Amino acid sequence: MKLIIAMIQPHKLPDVKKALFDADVHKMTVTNALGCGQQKGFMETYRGVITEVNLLKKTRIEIAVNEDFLEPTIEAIIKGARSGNIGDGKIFVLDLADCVRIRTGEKGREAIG
Amino acid sequence: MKLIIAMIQPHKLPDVKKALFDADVHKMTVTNALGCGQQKGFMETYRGVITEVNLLKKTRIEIAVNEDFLEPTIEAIIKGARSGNIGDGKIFVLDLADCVRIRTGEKGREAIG
Amino acid sequence: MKLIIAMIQPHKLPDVKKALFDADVHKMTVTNALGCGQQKGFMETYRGVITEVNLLKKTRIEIAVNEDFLEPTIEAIIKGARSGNIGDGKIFVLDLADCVRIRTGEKGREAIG
Amino acid sequence: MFRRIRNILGGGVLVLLGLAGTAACEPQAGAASQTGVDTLWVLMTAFLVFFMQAGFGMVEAGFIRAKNVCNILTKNFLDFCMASLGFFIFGYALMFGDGNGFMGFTGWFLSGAKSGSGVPLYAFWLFQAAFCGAAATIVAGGMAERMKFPAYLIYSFLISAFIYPIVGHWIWGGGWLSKMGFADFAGSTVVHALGGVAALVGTMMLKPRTGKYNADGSANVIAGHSIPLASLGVFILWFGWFGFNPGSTLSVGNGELIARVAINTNLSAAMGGIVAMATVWKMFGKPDLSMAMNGALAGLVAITAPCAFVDPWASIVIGAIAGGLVVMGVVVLDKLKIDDPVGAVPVHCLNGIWGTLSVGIFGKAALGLAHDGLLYGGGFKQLAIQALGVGSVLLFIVFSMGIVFKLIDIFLGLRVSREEELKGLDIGEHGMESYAGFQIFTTQ
Amino acid sequence: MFRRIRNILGGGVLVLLGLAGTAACEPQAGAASQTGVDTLWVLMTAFLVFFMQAGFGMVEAGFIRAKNVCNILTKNFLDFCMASLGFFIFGYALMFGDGNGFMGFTGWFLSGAKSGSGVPLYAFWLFQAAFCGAAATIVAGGMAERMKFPAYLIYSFLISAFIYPIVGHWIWGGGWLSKMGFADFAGSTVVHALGGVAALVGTMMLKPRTGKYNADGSANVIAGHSIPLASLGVFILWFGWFGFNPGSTLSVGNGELIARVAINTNLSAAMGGIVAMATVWKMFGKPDLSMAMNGALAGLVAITAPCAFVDPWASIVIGAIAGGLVVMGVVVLDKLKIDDPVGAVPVHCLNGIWGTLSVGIFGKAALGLAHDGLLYGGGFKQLAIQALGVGSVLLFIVFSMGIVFKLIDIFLGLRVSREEELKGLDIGEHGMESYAGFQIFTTQ
Amino acid sequence: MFRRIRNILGGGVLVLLGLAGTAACEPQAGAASQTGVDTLWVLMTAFLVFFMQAGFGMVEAGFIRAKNVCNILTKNFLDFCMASLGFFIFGYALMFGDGNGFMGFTGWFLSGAKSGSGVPLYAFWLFQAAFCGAAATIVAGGMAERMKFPAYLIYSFLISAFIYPIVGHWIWGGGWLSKMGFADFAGSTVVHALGGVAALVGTMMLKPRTGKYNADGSANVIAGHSIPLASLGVFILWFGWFGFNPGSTLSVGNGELIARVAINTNLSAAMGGIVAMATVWKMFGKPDLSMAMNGALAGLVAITAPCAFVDPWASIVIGAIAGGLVVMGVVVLDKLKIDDPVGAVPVHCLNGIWGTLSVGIFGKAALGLAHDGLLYGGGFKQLAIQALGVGSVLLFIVFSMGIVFKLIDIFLGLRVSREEELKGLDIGEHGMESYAGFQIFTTQ
Ligand SMILES: Nc1ncnc2c1ncn2[C@@H]1O[C@H](COP(=O)(O)OP(=O)(O)O)[C@@H](O)[C@H]1O
Ligand SMILES: Nc1ncnc2c1ncn2[C@@H]1O[C@H](COP(=O)(O)OP(=O)(O)O)[C@@H](O)[C@H]1O
Ligand SMILES: Nc1ncnc2c1ncn2[C@@H]1O[C@H](COP(=O)(O)OP(=O)(O)O)[C@@H](O)[C@H]1O
Repeated sequence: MKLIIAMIQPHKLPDVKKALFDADVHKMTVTNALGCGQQKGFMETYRGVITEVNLLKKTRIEIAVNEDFLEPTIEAIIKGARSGNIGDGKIFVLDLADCVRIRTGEKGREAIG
Repeated sequence: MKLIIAMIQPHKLPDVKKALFDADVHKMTVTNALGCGQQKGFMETYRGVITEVNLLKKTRIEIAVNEDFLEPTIEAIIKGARSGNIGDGKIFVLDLADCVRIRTGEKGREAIG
Repeated sequence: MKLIIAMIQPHKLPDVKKALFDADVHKMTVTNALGCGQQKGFMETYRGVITEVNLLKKTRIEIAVNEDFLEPTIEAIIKGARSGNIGDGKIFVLDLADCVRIRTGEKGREAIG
Repeated sequence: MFRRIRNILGGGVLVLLGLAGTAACEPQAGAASQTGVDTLWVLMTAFLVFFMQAGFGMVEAGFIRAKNVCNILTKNFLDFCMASLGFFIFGYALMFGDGNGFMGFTGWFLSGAKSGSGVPLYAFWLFQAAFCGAAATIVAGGMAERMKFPAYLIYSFLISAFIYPIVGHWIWGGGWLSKMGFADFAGSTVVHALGGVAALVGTMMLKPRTGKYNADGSANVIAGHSIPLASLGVFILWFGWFGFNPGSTLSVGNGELIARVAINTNLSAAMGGIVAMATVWKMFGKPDLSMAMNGALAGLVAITAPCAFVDPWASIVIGAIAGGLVVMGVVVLDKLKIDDPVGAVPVHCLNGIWGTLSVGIFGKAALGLAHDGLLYGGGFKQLAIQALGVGSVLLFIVFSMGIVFKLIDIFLGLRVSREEELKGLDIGEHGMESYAGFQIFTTQ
Repeated sequence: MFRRIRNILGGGVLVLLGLAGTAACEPQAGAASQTGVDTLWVLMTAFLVFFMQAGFGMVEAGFIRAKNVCNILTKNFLDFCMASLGFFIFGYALMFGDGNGFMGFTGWFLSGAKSGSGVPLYAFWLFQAAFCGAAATIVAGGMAERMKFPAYLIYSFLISAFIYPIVGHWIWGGGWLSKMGFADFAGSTVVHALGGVAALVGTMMLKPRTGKYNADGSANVIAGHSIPLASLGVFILWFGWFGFNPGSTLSVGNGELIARVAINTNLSAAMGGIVAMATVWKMFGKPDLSMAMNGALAGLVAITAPCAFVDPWASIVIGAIAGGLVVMGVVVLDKLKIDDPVGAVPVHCLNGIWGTLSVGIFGKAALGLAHDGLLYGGGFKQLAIQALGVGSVLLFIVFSMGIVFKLIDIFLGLRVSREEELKGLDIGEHGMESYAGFQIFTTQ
Repeated sequence: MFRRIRNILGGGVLVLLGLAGTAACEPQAGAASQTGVDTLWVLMTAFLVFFMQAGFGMVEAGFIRAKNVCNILTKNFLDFCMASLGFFIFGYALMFGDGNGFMGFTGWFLSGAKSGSGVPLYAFWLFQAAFCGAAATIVAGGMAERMKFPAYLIYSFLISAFIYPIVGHWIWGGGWLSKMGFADFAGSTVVHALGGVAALVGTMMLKPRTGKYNADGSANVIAGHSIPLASLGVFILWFGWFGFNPGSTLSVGNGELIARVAINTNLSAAMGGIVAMATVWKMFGKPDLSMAMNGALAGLVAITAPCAFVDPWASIVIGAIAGGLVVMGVVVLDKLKIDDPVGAVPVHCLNGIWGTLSVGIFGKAALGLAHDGLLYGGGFKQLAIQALGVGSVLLFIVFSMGIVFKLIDIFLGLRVSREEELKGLDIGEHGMESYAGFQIFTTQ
């Protein structure tokens, strides 16, 4: 099992969700994040002071999947999130040692979906 | 060492915290998340438009533990978070390669607690 | 490749960012978190009721790096975040199975930076 | 516009005069009409009292959790609309119509109704209607975060169309209490004790919010979601109170009376805030703004009855006591496990009572009171009347509102389901969030 | 200060009197001057109308997404400044200067200008300027979340310096419509229909916000970011409307007229809120506060024209219809894919029209109207005039504002880039965030 | 209620008249009493000035970080309470009591105090007390985010009970400056320069907020946490200023003067906003709302002294200069590393000075000034007096407040600990959060 963590542009979330549903990945957890990367920030000007803000709003998606779903899920995220511009984001894949469904106590592969 | 990530119903956090303390797990990091899963969302109606919101408020807990604490911690989370209804959430377990306590620089097992 | 997750005191973020840039680590994702640990909380008093708040504001940093960058990055975080007081926080290191740059589709080591 | 006015002031108004037939004898050219000026005053203060509705809304919203904000604001908004309608159709007739000592019977829909003062009926009605709305909205706060919306709508119509007007008739409508010389200048009893005790009845029937009290009886903090909102609301209320009390003179006169009422109102509020802050600081170690603000409101409620009958130094004393009372009240309620999220009971009920009684202590016959107060050698005469008055109003409300809430509970249910309470009433009752996009912990 | 006053009231004012040469014959000692009282009234109500600016700002801000809040507030703030300036330099002269039936020509910079009523010029100007500002700001809401800031600045200067005053001249400045007996007491047409239709033209030119409508034509919810802000705004507007309508009498008289206007204003608003709430509840299953609030505003807009000419029961009917209209309006606009984030068109345009027409139905000659309304046997005379009046104003605005927006679009561009819209106009146009530090999802 | 009034207006008021013994000769039946109308005016405007307190609170809160909001609101709330009390006990006597040119000695607790104008004492007191509160609260903003709460309480009592009243006596209480013909109609010096320079002294003693300035001397953005709150606050202040300036006439007269003051106030504010916006846009590339709003406030502060003595065109010029000054002021302060979070110094101190001087340039003797201003051929006479007046007030305040703050610093400490500052004063001083449940980055 793998845990996929993707950092994307916030406004791409609807597209990504759609792409995932089409790839029938229906479960995910989304968090709000600030990202710093190649993408350059914006100039903030407030009361006569100007500074560059380089922590930009990003959306972070976590999806736990079984191996067979790994590729399709990554494809789907790319499909939904890619604009070709700097700042599109990253996808990180981690090995998932175990997974438990709280409601039923099921473990491992069945618990994922 | 393992890193436990649990997604639970927000209003279950107090119970989960209590259960963890009883199992004397005292350290954790909590973040605010939106989750999408089996649990069906709610109908949002605003100015004559109705849509379904399927990203629901969830709370995300991260706990790093040593192997011997893995099971008790999982038990505790289930104990606190389970209602038996869809939406109770999931627990994910990852292998933790290393852990450092910033204050002391300690590494590995001692650094966890 | 490794995924570094650090929980630090919020007001240390600027210093940590600086230290990371000096160690030329320029990419990271930051999220807002609440932490519970050795650090004792504060007493909240509201309308004649007093309770202890033990979930304290923390900042969570995620950095994916290649092995050769692991140590320098950890050093940098410690350098920036350490005050010597309880509550300084923790650094967790996970093995990163894979990494994809959404914009280009690059995978693995090149995708990280 | 002004040309319209021209021919109104030409033809129109004269006609109006004819139609309306006010007693006002026309002042000589160049001089302003007294009735006109009094109307201006009553309207301006009525507008201020109306604006208090916003104050109540912001205070109540600020002191509860984000997940229920839209719900309380909807209640607050609708109850004023309901009050306007109910007080137009039934309320005014019951309160100011001719009738017996218990209630009035004439002037439904204002048809054939007479003004209760020198100003035109419509101005007088607006001022009274705004008061009625205030009484209704007090309850929303005490029953916040768990009361069903439809139940609230029905309640708010009933109280403003029937219950408030009847009590109003007793005291301001020439009813039995006013005949006895009971003095409640601007409504410590009529508006605040009434609203406050209704809130008490309601919140006790509703039971506390889930998670407010622990098994061991200790209380938990359920922090308000926005102190700035609450603070703004308190300022708006204070501002509006300058309409509420001084406006109750219903006439400008030579300025002496309205000036006295205004200064007393301000001093009592300020003192209430200071004392409440000091008390809470002493008792719990921190200067809690939410309490200081409740203290100012307590001072305002308390001075509402005596404001015209006392001297400034007395209003300072009255306010000081109010500030202490409100803190005690909050503490005691928690001991009794009565969950009043915004402090509606300590502020309005407790201090409504205190204010009413204080008339009998600090009031001066020289200022238009039936008997001198205790401190001016009038003995207990006035005090007794005051006690009787507020006591009977409390009884009447406990009784009538008890029935109203019980019936609503039986036929509709008063309280939302536990699930809905956890999710929040905004989503449950209104299908919308108050702060779309904001990340908010709903763990409590 | 007061010593200054002393010698002003000694020397100064007499001089002033000399200078200003008002007709006011001095009342005998001790009695208040009628002109003085009327000025007090006009100023106080002007202040209330000014305060509506805050109401518009909060409503518009509350109903849009957090990422564009700073932008709309800047527009709202600046357009009042622009209006004050523009109406001082050009506007007043065009509206109230001597000229022909179409526009006035005299009194640029107020030099040599005459007051349009019994009160001093400066008071009259302030009251009128506040109205002008209101008309200008209505448009901001309809075009929110995508209109360029510089474009807005130019627009707001043009409408308040030229377009609004010209229409104002027709109706309140002695122009051709006022000569025909067209009655718009406080501006359902002059302010609201005008502002509302300008918003309609603007929002249609701008096209909908990205993501508002789906390929299949269905609409998406783009939830307002702060219901408390919006609710506060609505209360402030309602409060301000008590200046807007009653103040339009420009004189206190014996109080009859201002009292009538005030009660009608309140009843219509309350009924509008109730009916809108009921309608949306019935149609969409939930009591949507945003709609109830729009309903109250609709009631206020609708009663603005007839408030002086109708009886209270009529204002209830007018408000009820307004409340229904506004809900229908919102639904229909979405069907037509016209994206009006805050409901400026249904509230101000639709109900501005309805209110204007209602004068011809419920109005009474006895109250200063040229002809009795339909229901009072006056036949269609007044109604026809009303229809003609509002119709021609709509035409004129569609035409003139169409040109203005088109030109701005050509030379500056009306709409921000897609990237900027996604990031939010706060960062794009102003380089700052409205809620620094807050975690907000900008996924929409 | 109204029955109470009946016998008050019967017996009561006559008694009152006796007691109070106002000079007001009774007007003939039907005509309104001039004193009554003036009292109505003074009270209404006093209410507006009181409401400014809310405006100050919202502006100051909006411009600072979320973690310190509850603290500033508590300061803002309590200082008005303190001012009410302090000005009642000592302040009024020092300011308006009989005494010498430096201070008054009679009328402690208002006992035996005389009104400073034609209106009843209590009305006059309320108006003056609201001014006093405004002066006190200005300082809160400049010293925000790092000043200890108890220290602030003491400061606020001292300034409102002693320091403000003494300066007030000089200028409005018949003191030495008023004798010289120094003209400060509504308080550019008395309230704003005084409060602003006190804020300057305080903020310099406190040192900048941690993280405001870098080692290299460059400044960092510490963004305000809520632009909507700030914007609402500015509108409330502007609204309240219509009480602040026009109310300072203390009499309605024939309306000429109050109308002039009102239009000048509005024009200067609008122009200040426009110019500040333009300046900051030009200098820093973006139209910064926070500056535009500061600009409007600057315009208001500047016109406060001259509003009764100048013509509208002059108030536009005065406002324009104020708008430019405020931006420069903010920039210069940052250069000097003086950290004034909300711009209290540029707005109130700088423009209080400018406004006071402008009287000597644009003022007209015909409008009640001692000498014609520079532009009207009066030469430097008035200007010199103005400069002397504001100069000596500045000196006095720097000196007296310097001592006050120093003593507080020695005995209590002015500034919170670094830890507390980082955590936020809400948790440190009050043990509560302003936005419970909201996710807020406190990384700064
Ligand atoms: N090495 C990394 N570790 C953690 N987060 C990263 C890393 N690289 C990128 N990110 C996240 O991805 C976002 C986009 O990366 P960026 O470099 O700006 O664009 P791109 O990946 O297209 O070059 C960043 O804002 C950050 O949130
Ligand atoms: N595969 C997954 N990856 C990431 N998060 C998940 C996954 N499955 C569930 N979750 C999280 O757990 C929450 C509860 O899951 P849900 O399917 O609704 O209930 P249950 O797990 O009881 O069937 C979801 O809202 C989501 O936040
Ligand atoms: N085992 C753990 N699992 C998850 N988060 C942890 C763990 N230990 C510490 N943390 C995070 O680190 C923060 C600091 O830890 P704490 O024990 O308070 O200080 P220190 O690490 O200096 O002893 C905690 O608030 C929590 O967010």
